[in-house]
Amino acid sequence: MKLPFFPEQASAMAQQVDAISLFAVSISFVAGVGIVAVLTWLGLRYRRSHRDEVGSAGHSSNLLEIIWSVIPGIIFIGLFFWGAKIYFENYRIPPDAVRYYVVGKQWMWKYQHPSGNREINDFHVPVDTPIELVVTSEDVIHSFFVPALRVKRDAVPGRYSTTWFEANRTGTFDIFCAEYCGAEHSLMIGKLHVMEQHDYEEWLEGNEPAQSLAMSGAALFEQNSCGTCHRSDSSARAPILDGIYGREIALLGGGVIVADDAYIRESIMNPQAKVVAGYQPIMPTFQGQLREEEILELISYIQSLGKKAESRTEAAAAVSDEGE
Amino acid sequence: MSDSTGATTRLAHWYRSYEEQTESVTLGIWLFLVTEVMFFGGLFMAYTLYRSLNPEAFAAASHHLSIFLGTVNTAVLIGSSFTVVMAVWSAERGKQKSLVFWLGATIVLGLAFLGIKANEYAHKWHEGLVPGPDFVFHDTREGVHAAADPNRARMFFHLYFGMTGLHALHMIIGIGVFLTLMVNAIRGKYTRQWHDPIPVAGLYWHFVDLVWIFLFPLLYLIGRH
Amino acid sequence: MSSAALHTQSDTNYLNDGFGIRSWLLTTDHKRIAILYLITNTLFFFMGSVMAALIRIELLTPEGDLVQPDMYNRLFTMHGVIMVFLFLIPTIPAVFGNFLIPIMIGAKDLAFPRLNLGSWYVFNVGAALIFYSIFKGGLDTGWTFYVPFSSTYSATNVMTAAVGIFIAGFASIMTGLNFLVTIHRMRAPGMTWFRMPLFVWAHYATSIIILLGTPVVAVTILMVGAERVLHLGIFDPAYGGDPILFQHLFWFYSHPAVYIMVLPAMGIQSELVAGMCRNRVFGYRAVCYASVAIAVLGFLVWGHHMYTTGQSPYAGTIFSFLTMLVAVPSAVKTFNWTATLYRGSISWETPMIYAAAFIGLFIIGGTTGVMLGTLGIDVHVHDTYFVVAHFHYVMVGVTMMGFMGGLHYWWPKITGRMYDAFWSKISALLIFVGFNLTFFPQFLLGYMGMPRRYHAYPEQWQTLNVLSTAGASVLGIGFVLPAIYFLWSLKKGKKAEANPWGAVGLEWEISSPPISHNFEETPVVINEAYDYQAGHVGVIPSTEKEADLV
Amino acid sequence: MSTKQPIGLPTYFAVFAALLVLTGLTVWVAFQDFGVYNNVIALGIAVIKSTLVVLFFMHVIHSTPLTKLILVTAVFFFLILVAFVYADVWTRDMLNLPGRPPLIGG
Repeated sequence: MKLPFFPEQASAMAQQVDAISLFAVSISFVAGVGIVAVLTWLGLRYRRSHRDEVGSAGHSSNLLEIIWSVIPGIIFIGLFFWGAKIYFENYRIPPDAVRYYVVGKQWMWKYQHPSGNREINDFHVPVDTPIELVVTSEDVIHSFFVPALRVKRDAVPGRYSTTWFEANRTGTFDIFCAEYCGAEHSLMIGKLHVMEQHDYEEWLEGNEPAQSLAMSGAALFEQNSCGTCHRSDSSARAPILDGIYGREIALLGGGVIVADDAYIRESIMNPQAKVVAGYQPIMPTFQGQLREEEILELISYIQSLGKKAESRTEAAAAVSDEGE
Repeated sequence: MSDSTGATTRLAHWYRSYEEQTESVTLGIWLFLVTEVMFFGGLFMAYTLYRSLNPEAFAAASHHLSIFLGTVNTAVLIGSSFTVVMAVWSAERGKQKSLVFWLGATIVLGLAFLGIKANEYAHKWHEGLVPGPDFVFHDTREGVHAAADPNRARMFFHLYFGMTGLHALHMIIGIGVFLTLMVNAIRGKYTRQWHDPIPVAGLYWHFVDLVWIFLFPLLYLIGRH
Repeated sequence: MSSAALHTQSDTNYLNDGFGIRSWLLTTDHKRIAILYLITNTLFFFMGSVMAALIRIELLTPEGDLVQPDMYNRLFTMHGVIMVFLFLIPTIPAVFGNFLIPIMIGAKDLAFPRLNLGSWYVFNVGAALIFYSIFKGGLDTGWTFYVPFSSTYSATNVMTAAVGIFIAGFASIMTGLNFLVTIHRMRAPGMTWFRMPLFVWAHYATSIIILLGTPVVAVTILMVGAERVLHLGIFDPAYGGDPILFQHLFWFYSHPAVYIMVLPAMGIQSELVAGMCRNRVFGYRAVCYASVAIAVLGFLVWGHHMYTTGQSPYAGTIFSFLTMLVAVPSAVKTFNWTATLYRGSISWETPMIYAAAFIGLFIIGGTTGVMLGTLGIDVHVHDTYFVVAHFHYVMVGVTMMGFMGGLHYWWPKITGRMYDAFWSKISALLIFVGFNLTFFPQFLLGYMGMPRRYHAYPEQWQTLNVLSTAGASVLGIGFVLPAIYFLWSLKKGKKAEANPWGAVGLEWEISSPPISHNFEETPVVINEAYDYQAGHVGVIPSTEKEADLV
Repeated sequence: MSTKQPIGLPTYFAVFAALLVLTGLTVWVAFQDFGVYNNVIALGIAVIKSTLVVLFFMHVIHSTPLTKLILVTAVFFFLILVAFVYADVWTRDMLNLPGRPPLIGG
């Protein structure tokens, strides 16, 4: 349904945002027309009749002051709660969401599909599936913005920001960069192609990537000889990575942390920050040697290790106990 | 304008009395100190946030600071606060000679502080700890499991030089002000009835001392055990 | 309106009390310094407007074909920097505050006159640096200077402009400090806190914000400057920094700064409504408390600029809730101004047209501000033309209307000349129509998703942009007219009497233009503010019997 | 500024001595290991020292209520800045970071 002067509503969330916006606009319109009407009526009713006419004695009534403080206050607080509800729904990712990576780089958007496909500016996604976007930037702050889905998340360098959407209509929608990022800020745009599931799969095959994210992650893992320490059979020199993803790990010097994307990225870029208990800080930093997409590929690879190693977790746990 | 005693009165024509002028001037300096609190506040905010984001690196970096020199500096600055208080005390009683003495003492202690600070800076320069292309850092803490990341330790030194540098700049301005006050005091410009600049400069100096009172533990002491 | 005049009509006044460059450039008379500020700031406003015109012409066509993208970025950046730091923040306090606060509280001058002149020179040094950076090729970081673009990736002369803004900030601090000390210490006998005009209350609240906020942006700009010169990586995550810390420190000042821009205009609005309706402002104390409440609450809400930038959702919720609270005092003021018209004697002269326009546009500006403060809506409209429309409705619709209203209300008092009533009404209507035609379409563009600071945009939005540019040209004409008839009135305008509007206030009880030290003898205030029954506020002590003095 | 009951010399000497002692104390405490309390004590002593300087050396103890209000306002707004920035930074990673099991239901 397309309201005049409203962008297309391509997701359930879009309808909610439009609902609260319409509510706010109508309340403001009613209040505005009311005040302007009173202003015009008073303005005409009490026009100055003769040169030296003076207004009657000043008035003030505390009751009126309270009334027109409390009533706007209540309306605004109501608006606040409704808005907060929508905001948190948009912030909390449903567990079954499919994760895609979005990397902003000066004046282009780079997307990585879980299947390994890579795209620049144009983004193909399946309809009616919750899609989690992990957004980051390689240089300045960008902002991934799809007006039709009412979704916007800033790509801040050095941080993974997440948002999600579930398109309920197929079609092509605009993608913009909303945070000013330099000369071609206005050319950093693209098209979001929401397709039926089978069309999406056809598209995936049509643009068969050399290898999936996890596979290119594995290639990088070999290339940078991470395997020499992170071996799958012995955890003498470094923790075993199978099944480590999403698990809580004890840190050297106390404290526990969940091995999530941010921790893995930090351990690659600044290994000495949070060393796993029972190990020496011997890992060199890869700061400046790996691009953002390569780190994301390594993370996908480590995440895939977690799934493969489901059956062997006991063995791995046993091995890592000896290591301590 | 000269009043009955021949000494030029310093009452600006738009004030109704000395009392009103002193109150205005004092209110003015206090409001200026509010801006200074917020000015240093921004830097303290950045420092505390970055300390909690990089605790290890900042602890490692602050080990390179000499606690001895920091403590001596704190004592020197508290001393100079004391001498300023004595200067204000003498000005209120019109004791010109003691006013000149205490102002001189404040200047000497101020210069002593800057001297020690310059020594510390030179020491850092030789150790290669001044952030810049040839910044070199190695973690000298013993019994620590992970050597701190030099990049983040460099952040400590940005803020260290930024904050102590800004503080030293305020010290230099303060010493300049006290020098002019001392010259005027020698010329007998300040009397029992009118000596506004002395307490005003005193308040400014006490503020600079307050900043150091917070800088010292934050930069030198935290994370030292 | 036989108000007991506090003056004998003398032909020497502050304007002809000394001629030549020295008497103006070295003056410590708060009224002359106000004129100096009026000249420089109006000049800056027109320079900023030229850039706005170029931006609007560029956006006539979807493809960016008037200027290169890089040039467009410099245009909107310099439009922002000049308008915010050189016109909106300083002008109303420095022009009307300087001129009127001492008179309104019955003082001969501000507490520190030399500091006042110093602030004008410091302000011009800052402005010169900003214009030097334009001369050298401008700045393309946006007036918000977001890191890491401004600190590492921008190749334009960020440093010069940053130092310029840093210095202009000091001028703002000097004026704020001067006002606070004056209002606290130099009120005439009988001028208690709740007898002060609301104009003075608004500037009191503004000065509190200036003193608490400006230093924080000063130190933030220092950090960005240090980062550019020494490449330290202060905000670079690889070195342990955090780009979002910059946004916190920047918006900690820049949100209260929008209240620095709007509160003085609200002060003028209270005077306009009271003077033109010859009625005491409804709920005088409520408006006083509202001004101070805005100043205090204004410091607690800056996070609503950062909902989508990775700020924690919990912090976003706190900021959103407090943003709703800070909107209430503004609503209270609007209701009080409207209620002041009740049983008043309203004359629809030009100042009253601006006062009515102020209320209408402030309703739109205020309510869209509440919408932007709501978490659910802001995610969609953040950094779009919806935001551009909102802050122009508040900046041009409120601050500019206040400035123009104040100019038309106090011009006779400042210059002793009346301006042409017919042409001033025409220009007021042109400004109102042109303004709405320019910025209302931008609300629609914004909600449809047109991002801010875009040099080229998809074709489907061209019609609204053309409409907006058309409105901009009408607005441009609307602003040029006053320059003509005000300058014309200096020579040809008829002599203004001491109280042309029959208003009540100390400034209306002295001659137009006032004598150099305002009052022959410090007045004693015996009546409440806007006491139209008594017809005057102050009296000369020597002409009154002691018994009358309260 | 002050309603002019001058602070006597002995008070100045006492405050001066107290400040020196407190400086010594804070340095000594820095070398002891009180765990997390080290930072709290260090800041606590700094706050005590600064209150002493403000009250006696800056004569705020018998100055007008306005001066006291100004001082409190400045400190209050600085704490607002610190409090809200920490409110953001501490809770920034509490809700779903990629790879972390969703914290709340979801």
